[in-house]
Amino acid sequence: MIDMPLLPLIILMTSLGAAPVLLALPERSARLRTGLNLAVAAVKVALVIWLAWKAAHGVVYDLRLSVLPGLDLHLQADPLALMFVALSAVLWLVTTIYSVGYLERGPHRARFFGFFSLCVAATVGIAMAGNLFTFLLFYELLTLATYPLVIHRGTAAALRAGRIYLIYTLVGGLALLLGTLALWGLAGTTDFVPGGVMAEVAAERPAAAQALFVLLIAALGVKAALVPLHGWLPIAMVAPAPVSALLHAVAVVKAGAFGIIRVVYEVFGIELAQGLGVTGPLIAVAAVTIIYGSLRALAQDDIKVRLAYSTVSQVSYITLGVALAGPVAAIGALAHLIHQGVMKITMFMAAGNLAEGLGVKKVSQMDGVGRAMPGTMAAFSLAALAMIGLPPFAGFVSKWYLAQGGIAAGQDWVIALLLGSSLLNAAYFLPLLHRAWFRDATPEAANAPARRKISLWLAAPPMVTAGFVLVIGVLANAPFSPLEWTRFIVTREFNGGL
Amino acid sequence: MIALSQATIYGLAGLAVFGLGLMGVLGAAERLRRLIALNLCAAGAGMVLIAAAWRSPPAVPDPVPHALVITGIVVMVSATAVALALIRRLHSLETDTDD
Amino acid sequence: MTDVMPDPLTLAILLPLFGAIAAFLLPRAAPAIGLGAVVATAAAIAVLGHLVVQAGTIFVPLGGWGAPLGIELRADGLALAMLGLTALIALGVGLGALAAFAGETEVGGQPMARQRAFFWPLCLLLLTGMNGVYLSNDLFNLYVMLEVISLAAVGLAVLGGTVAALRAGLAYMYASLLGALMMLLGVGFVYLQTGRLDLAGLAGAPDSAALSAAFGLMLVGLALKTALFPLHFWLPEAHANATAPASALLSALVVKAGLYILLRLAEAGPFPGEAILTLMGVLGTGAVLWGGVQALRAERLKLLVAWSTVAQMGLIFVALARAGLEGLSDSWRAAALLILAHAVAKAGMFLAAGRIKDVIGHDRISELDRSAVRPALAQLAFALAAISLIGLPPSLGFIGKWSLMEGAMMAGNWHWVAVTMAGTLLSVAYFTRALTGFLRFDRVRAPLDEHRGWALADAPPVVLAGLAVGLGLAAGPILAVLDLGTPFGAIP
Amino acid sequence: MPGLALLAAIGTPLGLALLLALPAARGLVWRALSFAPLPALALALFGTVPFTVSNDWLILGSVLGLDATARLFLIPAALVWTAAAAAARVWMAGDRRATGFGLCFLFAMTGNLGLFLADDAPTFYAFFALMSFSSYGLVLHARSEEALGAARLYIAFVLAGELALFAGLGLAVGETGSLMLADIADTALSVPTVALLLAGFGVKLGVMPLHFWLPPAHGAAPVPASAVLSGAMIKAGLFGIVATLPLGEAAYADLGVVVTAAGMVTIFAALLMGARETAPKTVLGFSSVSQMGIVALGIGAALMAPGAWGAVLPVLAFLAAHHALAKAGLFLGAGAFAVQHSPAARMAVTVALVLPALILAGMPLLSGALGKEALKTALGAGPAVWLPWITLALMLSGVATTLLMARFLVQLWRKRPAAPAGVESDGLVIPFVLLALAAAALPAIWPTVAGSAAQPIAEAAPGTPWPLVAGALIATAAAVASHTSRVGWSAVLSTLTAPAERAAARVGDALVRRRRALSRKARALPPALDGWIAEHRLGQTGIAALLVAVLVIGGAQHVAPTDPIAPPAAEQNGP
Amino acid sequence: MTVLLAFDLLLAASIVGLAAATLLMRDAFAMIVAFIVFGMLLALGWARLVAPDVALAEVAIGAGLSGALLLRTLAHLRGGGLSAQGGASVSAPTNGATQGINALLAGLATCALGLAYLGAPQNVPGLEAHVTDAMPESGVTHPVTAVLLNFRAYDTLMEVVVLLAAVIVVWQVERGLAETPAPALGTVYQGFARVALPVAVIAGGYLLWIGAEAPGGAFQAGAVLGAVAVLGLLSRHVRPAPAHRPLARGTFVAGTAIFALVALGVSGAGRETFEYPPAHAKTLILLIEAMVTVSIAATLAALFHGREPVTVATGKETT
Repeated sequence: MIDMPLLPLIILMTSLGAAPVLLALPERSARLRTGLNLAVAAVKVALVIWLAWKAAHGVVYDLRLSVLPGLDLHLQADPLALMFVALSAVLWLVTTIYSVGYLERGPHRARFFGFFSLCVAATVGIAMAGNLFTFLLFYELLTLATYPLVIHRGTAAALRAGRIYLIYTLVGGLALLLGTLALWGLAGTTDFVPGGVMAEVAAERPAAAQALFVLLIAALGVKAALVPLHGWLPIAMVAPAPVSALLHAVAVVKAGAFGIIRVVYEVFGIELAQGLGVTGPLIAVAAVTIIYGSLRALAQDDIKVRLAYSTVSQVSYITLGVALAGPVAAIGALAHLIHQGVMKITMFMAAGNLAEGLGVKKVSQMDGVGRAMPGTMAAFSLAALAMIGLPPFAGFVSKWYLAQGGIAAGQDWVIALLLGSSLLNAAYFLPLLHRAWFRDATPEAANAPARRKISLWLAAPPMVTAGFVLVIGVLANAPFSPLEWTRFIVTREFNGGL
Repeated sequence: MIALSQATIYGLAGLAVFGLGLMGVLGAAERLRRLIALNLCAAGAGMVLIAAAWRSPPAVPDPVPHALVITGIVVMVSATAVALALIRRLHSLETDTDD
Repeated sequence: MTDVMPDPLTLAILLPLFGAIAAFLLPRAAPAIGLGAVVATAAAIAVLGHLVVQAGTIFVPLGGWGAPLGIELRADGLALAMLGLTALIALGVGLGALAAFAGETEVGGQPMARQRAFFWPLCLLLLTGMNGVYLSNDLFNLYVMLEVISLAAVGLAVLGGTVAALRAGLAYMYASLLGALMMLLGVGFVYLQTGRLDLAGLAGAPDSAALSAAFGLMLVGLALKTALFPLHFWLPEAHANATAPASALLSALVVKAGLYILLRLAEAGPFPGEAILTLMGVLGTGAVLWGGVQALRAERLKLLVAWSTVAQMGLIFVALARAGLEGLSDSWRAAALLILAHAVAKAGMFLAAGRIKDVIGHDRISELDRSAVRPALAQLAFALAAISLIGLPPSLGFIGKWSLMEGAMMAGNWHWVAVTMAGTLLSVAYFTRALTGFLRFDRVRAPLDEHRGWALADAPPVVLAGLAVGLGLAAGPILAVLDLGTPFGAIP
Repeated sequence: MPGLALLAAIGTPLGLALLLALPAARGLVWRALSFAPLPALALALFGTVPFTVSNDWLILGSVLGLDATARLFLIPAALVWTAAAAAARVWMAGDRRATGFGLCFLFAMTGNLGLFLADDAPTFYAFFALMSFSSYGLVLHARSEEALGAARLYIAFVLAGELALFAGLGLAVGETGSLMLADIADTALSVPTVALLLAGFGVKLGVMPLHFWLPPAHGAAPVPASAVLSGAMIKAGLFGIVATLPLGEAAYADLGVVVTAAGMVTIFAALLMGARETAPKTVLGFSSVSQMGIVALGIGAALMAPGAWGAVLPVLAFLAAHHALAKAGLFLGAGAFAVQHSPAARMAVTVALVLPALILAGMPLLSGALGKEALKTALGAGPAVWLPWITLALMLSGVATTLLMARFLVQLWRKRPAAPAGVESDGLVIPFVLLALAAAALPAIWPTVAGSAAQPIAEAAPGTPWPLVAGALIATAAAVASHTSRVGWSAVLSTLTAPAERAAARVGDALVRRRRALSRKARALPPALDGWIAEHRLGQTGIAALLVAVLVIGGAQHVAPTDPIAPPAAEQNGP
Repeated sequence: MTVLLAFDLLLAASIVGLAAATLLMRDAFAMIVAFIVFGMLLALGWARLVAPDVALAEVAIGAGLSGALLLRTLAHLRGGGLSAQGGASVSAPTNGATQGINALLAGLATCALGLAYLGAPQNVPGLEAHVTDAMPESGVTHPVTAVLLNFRAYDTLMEVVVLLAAVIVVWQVERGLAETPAPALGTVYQGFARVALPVAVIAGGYLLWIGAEAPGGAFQAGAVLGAVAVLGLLSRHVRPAPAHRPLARGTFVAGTAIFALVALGVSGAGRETFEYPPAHAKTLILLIEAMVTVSIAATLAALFHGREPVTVATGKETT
C-alpha cells in the first residue's frame, strides 16, 4: 500500500470538507444528502481502518503547520488518538444512518447535517490533536458546531438550553484558552508528550503547576460534566435524539474526558500529577460526580434526562480511572471511554425510537413498551444491563478493571464506590426494564395509534450498537478488541509499567 | 530666558486661537459656529507653523511651512464646503420633516 | 528604482485615483471602472509585495529629492500587509456594492442610481487615501492623506442620504476634522522642534517637551479618528446609519488609518512615556467594556456591529499597551494581527448585516426571528465573522487575541489578560443575541423560506467572513509578511 | 414514733380509699390523692433505718419495718405514686367510673407501698396480693374490648403468680422455720422453693416467658395506672426476689442459667415484639419487659455466683429506681401527649419525651448508661463464662431500647393514646416533667439517698454512646425502609433531596431576584449614562480632557528634571 | 523694532480677540463677518512674518471664499434673507458647568501647549537650506512654488485630490431639493460684475504666471478665478445646467488628472515619480499650475454653488 503522510488530515477533511457542501445543499435534495452523508461516513471508517493498520505497522503520522512562532497546528495519530478516532468514525456512521431516518422530512436538514458533519470533524480533530493548542482549536470548533444542533428545534426551550450550553462551554473554552496560554508561557510548549512536559516547571514553581492543573481540569470538566460543572448536560436534552446520542457517546462529553486523559498523562504526566498532589482531589470530584449523577438519575421521570444524569455519572468513571494513576485503572478508564460510548449511544437511539414511534418520553409511560417495540427495547435492555455492569457485557469489563485499578492503587474504597454506583445504576435502570417487559400497557396507550412507523433506518442502529456492546464485552480479551487496544496504549503511557 | 520675538508672539497667539477654537468646537451648539471654531483651530495651527518658519534674522523664511499652510488652507476650505453642504442638506430635510 | 515602469508604490496610490477620476467622469460605467481600478491596484500591490519580499523595506524618494526636503514613500511588511488587506476588502466590498446598490431606491434616501454613481469615486478616493497613509513616510503628508480619507469617508457615510445618516455624518465630519487639526498642530510642534517632517527625523530627535506635546496632540487627534473610548461618540451612529458597503469600508478600513499612523509614530518616535501607553490601554479597556455593554443593548443589528467596532478598537489599544514600552517592539504584531482580523471580519459582518437587512426588510434584533425569510448565507457569514471577532479558534481574531494575551502574560500584566477575557465574554453575549434571532423559529407564523437560492450578493460577505476565520491558519505567513523589513527593529 | 409513721405511711392511702366510699368525701379524697404516698416517702427519706415494729395482733403477727434495701425501693415507688396520683386526679376528673378507679388505685398504692414495709412473709404476701388484684381494676378500667382482654390475661397471670408465690413462700417459711423475710433470705432454700419464688415474682417482673400480660395491660390501663404498673409495681417483683431469695448465700447454678438466659431472650425478644406493636403505650410495655431482662441478668448472675450479690444488689436497686422514674415519666408523657390539642404542643411534649427516652436508652452520663456500666462492673465478680455474653447483651440492649423508644415516639404520632375529653393538660405535664427531671437528676441525687450503696454508681464509667447511635441509625434506616416500601424509591429520594432543593431553589430565587434587581439597574445605567453624556456632550469634553491628560503626563517628565534639555538641536537636524 | 514689536503684540492680541469675538457673537451673520475680519487680520500677521503667499491664500481662500461659503449657507438656513435670527443647532445647548469645564480644559491644554512651545528651541534650522540648495534644479525661482509643485508636489497633488473629493461629496450630498435660489445681485452689481470679471481674469492669470518667481501661484490664482466664477454665478451670468455637468466634471478632475499623469509620466528611465526632467521642469510646472488653477477655480465655484445641477421638478430653473 502506498504511504500517505497526509492521512490524518484526509480523515479530518472528509467530514470537515463535507460540512460546507452539506450546508449548501438545498433542502429538497434529500437523496443526494443521504448519499453523501453515508458515503463520507463509510469512507471515513475505511480510512480510519487504513490508518490504524498503517500505524500498527509502525508508520508515524505527524503533521505540523506553524501558526505562530513556535506554535504549531499539530495532527498526530498515536494509539490514543486512533482509539478515539475509530470510536467516533464508527459511531458517526451509525448515528448518521439513524439521523437520516430520524429527520426524514424534518425541517433544516441541510443545516443539521452540515453541523453534524462539522461536529464529527471537530471530534476527530480533538482526537488527533498533537498539542494542547490544536486541541483547543477543535474543542472550540466542537462547541460552535454543536450549538446549532442543540437548538435545532428552534423553540424557546431549545434556545434556552443552547444558551446555557453555550455559556458553560464557552466559559470552559476561555478557561482552556487561558490554561493553554499559561502552559505555553510556563513550559514553552503545548505538545502532548507521554510523561508530560511540566516536570521542570513543577520543580521550580509547584504552585503554578498546581494552579494550571486545576485550571485545565476545570476547563475540560465543563464538557466532561464533572459536578458541579455538569449543569448544561441534562438541559441540553431538548436536542433531537441523534444529537443527544452523539453528544453523550462521542462528541462533547467524551471530548472533555479525552482532554482530561491527555492533560493528566501527556501534559503533566501521571507521576508528576501525583507528586503535585492533584490527583487526590480529582478522584474525590470524580467519586462525588459518580454518586451524585446516579442519585439524580434515580429521581428523573423523563427518560432522556435520566440517561443524561447517568452519563454525568458514567463519564466520571473515566476521570476516576485516570486519576487513580495506575496502569490497570487507566485501562479501565480508556476502555470505559469506548464502552460507555457504545452503550449510551444505544440507549439514546432506543429512547429516540420510543419517543418517535410511541410518543413515550417518560419512564412512567413505559408500561408494556417491550411488547410494542421488542427490537428497540431489547437493545435498550442489553445496554442497560451492560451499564449496570453485568457480565459479560462491555460495562462489566471496564468496571472490573476500574475496581482492580483501585485495589492496585491502594484505594480499596473504590470497590465500594463502584458497587454503590452499580446498585444505583440498577435502581434507575431496572424499573425501566420492569415496566417495559413485565407490565401491561395502559389501555389508552395500547389503543393509541402508533405515532410513526419506525423505519429500518431508525430500528437498526441501536440493535447494531447493542451488538457491539455484547461483542466487545464477550470478546474483550480477543486481539484487536478495544480492551486490547487500551492495554497497548497504557503500556505506552506508563512506559511498559504493566 | 525666552526672547519675545515675533515668532513667539504669533506662535503663542496661534496657540491661543487654537485653544479658543477647541473650546468652540467642544461647547458650541450651533453647527455653523462649530464649523467656524474648527476653522479657527486650523488658523491657529497655521499660525504656529508660520511662526516656526520665521527666522530671527529675517533673511529667508523657511518656505516649507508656508507651503504646508497653503495646503492646509485649501484642505480646510474643502472640508468647510463639505460640512456646509451637509448642514444645508440637513436643514432642508429637517425643516421638511418638521413642517 | 531603475525600472521603466513607474514604481508600484506610487501606482498603488495613483491607480485608485485615476479610477476615481474615471468613475466620476463616467458615472454609468462607475462599477466596472471601480472594480477594474481595484483589481489594477491589487496587481500593483502584488508587484510591490514581490519587491518587498525580495528587498525588505523599499523607499521611493518622490521627485528624486529624498527626505527631508522631499517626500519619501516607504513600503515594508506592515505597510504591505495593510495594502493587501485594503485591496482585499475593497474588492469584497466592491462586489458587495454591486448587489447592494442594485435596487431602485431606498425610502427617505438617495436614489440608488445616484448612490451607485457616487459610491465608486468616493470608494476609490478612500482607497487612494488609505494606500497613501500606508506608504507615507512624512508627517504632513499623513495629515493630508487623513483629510482625503476623511472627506471620502464622510461622503460614504452620508451616501444613503437619510437624516440620521446626515446627522451622524456631520458629527463624524467634525470629529474627524478636529482630529486632523490636532494632528496638524502636532506636526507644527514637530517641525518646531526638529525642523523636518519625515518620520525618520523623529527617530533621531531627542525627547523634549515640544515633542511630547506634539505626540500628545497627534495621539489625541488619532484617538479621535479611531474612536478610542471615550472619543467614540461619533462612530456608532455614523457606521450604523451608512449603507452597508459604506459601513463596511468605514468600519473595516477608515478607523484603521489612525491606528496605522499610531503604530508608525510609536515605531519612529520617542514615545512620550510608559504612563501614556498605559493610559491608552486603560482607555482601550473602557472601550472594550463600554462598547460591549452598548452592543448588548443595541436594538438594531448594524448598531450592534458598530458598537462592536468600538470595543474591538479598544482591544487593539490594549494590545499595544499589553507589555509596556519595553514590549512595544513585539506588541505591535499583536495589534497588527488584530487590525487585520478585525478589518476582514468586520467588512464581512457589515456586508452580511446589510444583506440581512435587505432581505428581511429591517434589522431590528428583537424581530429577526419573526421573519419567515431567512437569508441563510448572510447569516452564516455573520456567524463566521462573529467567530473571528469573538476570537474563537482558528480565526485570525483568535490568533490576534492569543498574541495579545501571550505577551501580556509574559510581561506579567494579567490585568490585560483579564480585560481580553471580559471583552471576549461580552462579545459572545452580544453576538449571541443576533445569532439567536437567526436560529429561532417558533415565533414564525408563516412557512419558512430559508434557501432562496444563490445570490452573488451573498458571496462577498461569506468569502470575507470565511477568510476572517480561515486566515488564522495562515497566521504564520502573515506574521512573516509583517516582519518584512523589520518594522520596530529586529525581533527581540 | 416509728409505729405512727408506719401507720401514716400505710394508713393514709388505705384511709383515703375507705373515705372514697363516702360520696361527700370524694372531692377531698381526690384532692388529697397525690399526698397519699407522701407519708411513706417521708418515712423512707427521713426515717432511721433499719427499724421494725411488731404488731403481733395483726394477721399472723405482722412485723413491719424498713431496712436499707427496702428504703431504696420505697423512695422511687413513692415518688412514682405521687406523680401518678397527681395525674390520676386530672385524668379521672370527668370519668364516671372515677370512684372505682380511685378505690383500686389507692388499694394498689397501699399494697405497693406496704409490701416494702413488710418484714414477715404473710404481711408481704398480703400487701403483694392487695396490689396485684386491685390493679386488675386499673387495667380493666376502660372496659373496652382491649381492656377486657388485657385484664383477662392479667388476672390469669396474677393468679398463677400468686399461686407460685404462695407455694414458694410457704415452702420457704417451712424450710426456714421463721416467718421473717430476713430469715428466709438467709437460708439456703431448696431449688423448687427458689424456683417457685422466682416464678411468682417473675410474673410481676415480666421476665419472659412470663411477660405476656404486661404489655397489653400497660397498653390498656389509663395513663396514671400504666405509670404505676410499670414504674412501681414491677419493682415489687424485683423487691420480692431481693427480699426473699437467699442470694449471696447459696448458688443455684441451673436456675441462674435459666434466669440469665430468660433475661437475654427477654431483652431482645421484647424488642422484636415491641417493634411490631402500634400502640405507643404497649411499646413502652415491651420496653419495660426488655429492661427487666437486664435486671434478670443481674439476678441470674447472682444465682450462679453468690459472691457477686454484694456488688449487684446496689446496682439493681439503682436500676429499679432509674427505670421507675424514667418509665413512669414516659407513660405520663404519653398521657400528656394525648391530651394536647395542637401539633405544636404535641411536638413540644415529644421533644420533652426525648429526655426520658434517652435516659432509658442509655445516653452516656445519665442513669440508664451508668446503671448498665455499674452492672457490668458488678457482674465482673459473677460467672466468668457468661460475662462476655452478658456484657454484649447489655450493650445491645441499649440498641434495642433505642429502637423501642424511637418506635414509641413515632407511634405516639401515628396512634395517639386515647385520653378522656377535657383533661387539664397541666395536671399531666407537670408530673411528667417532674418525673423526667427526677430521672435525669437521679445520678446526682442517688448518693445522698443511697449513701454507701451508691458507690458502684458513682464509680461507674459514663457509658458509650454508640449503642444509642447505632440504634438511632437502625431506627432511621428502618423508618426510611418502611417509608420507601410504602411510597417507592424515587419518592423517597425526592423527599430526601427536596429540602436541599427547596433551599437551593430559595437561594436561587433570592439570587435571581437580586440579579434581576441588579440587572435592572445595570440595564438602566447605560441609557442613563448615555443620556447624560449626550445631554452635556461629554464626548466633546472628553477630547479636551484626554488632550490635557496626555499633555500633562507627557510634559510631566520634562518638567521634573530641573535642568531643561537644551541640546544643540542643529546637530540633530542634518540632512 | 520695539514699535514693530508693539504692533505685533497688538496685532496678535487683535487676532486672538477677534477669534474670541467670533465665538461669542450671538448673531450668526455677525459671527461670520467677524470670522472674515479675523482672516484678514491673520493674513496681515502672516505678512508680518514674511509669508506673503500664505497671506494671499488666506485672504483669498481662508477668509474670502470660506466667508462667502458661510454666508451663502447662512442665507440658505435663513430661507433666503440674512436678517432672520437663528441657525440650526446640533443639539441642546450645553449647560454652564459643562461649558466651564470645557473652557477650563481647553485653557489648560492651551497653557500646556504654550509651555511646550516656549520650551521648544527657537530658530531651529528648518529646511530652508535644503530648499536654497535645490532651487536651481526646481525649475522655478520662487521657493514656495518650488516646494509646492516640486519638492512636495505629492502633497499638493493630494491637496487637489482633497478638493476633488470635496466637490464630489458636495455634489453627492446636495441634489437640489427644496432649494432656495442663491441671492441674486442687483443690477448695479451686475454692471459691476461685467467690468470686474475681465479684470479679475487677467489678475488671476497674472498671479498664476508670477507664482513661478514671486508670491502667487496656482492656488491664489485659482481663488481669484474662482471668485470670478462666483461673481458670475451671483450675477446669473453663469447658470449651471444639467448639460454642463460633463464639462464641469471634466474641469474638476483636469488638474488632478494632469498633475498625476505628469507625475507618473516623468518617471521611469531612472527617474522617480514627480522627478521632472530639469530641462522641462518649468514647462511642466506651468502646465500643471495652469490646469490646477482652472480646476481649482471651477471647483471653488462649484463648492460655492453647492450642488450638482440637476433638473428639478419645479421646472423654474436649473439651480
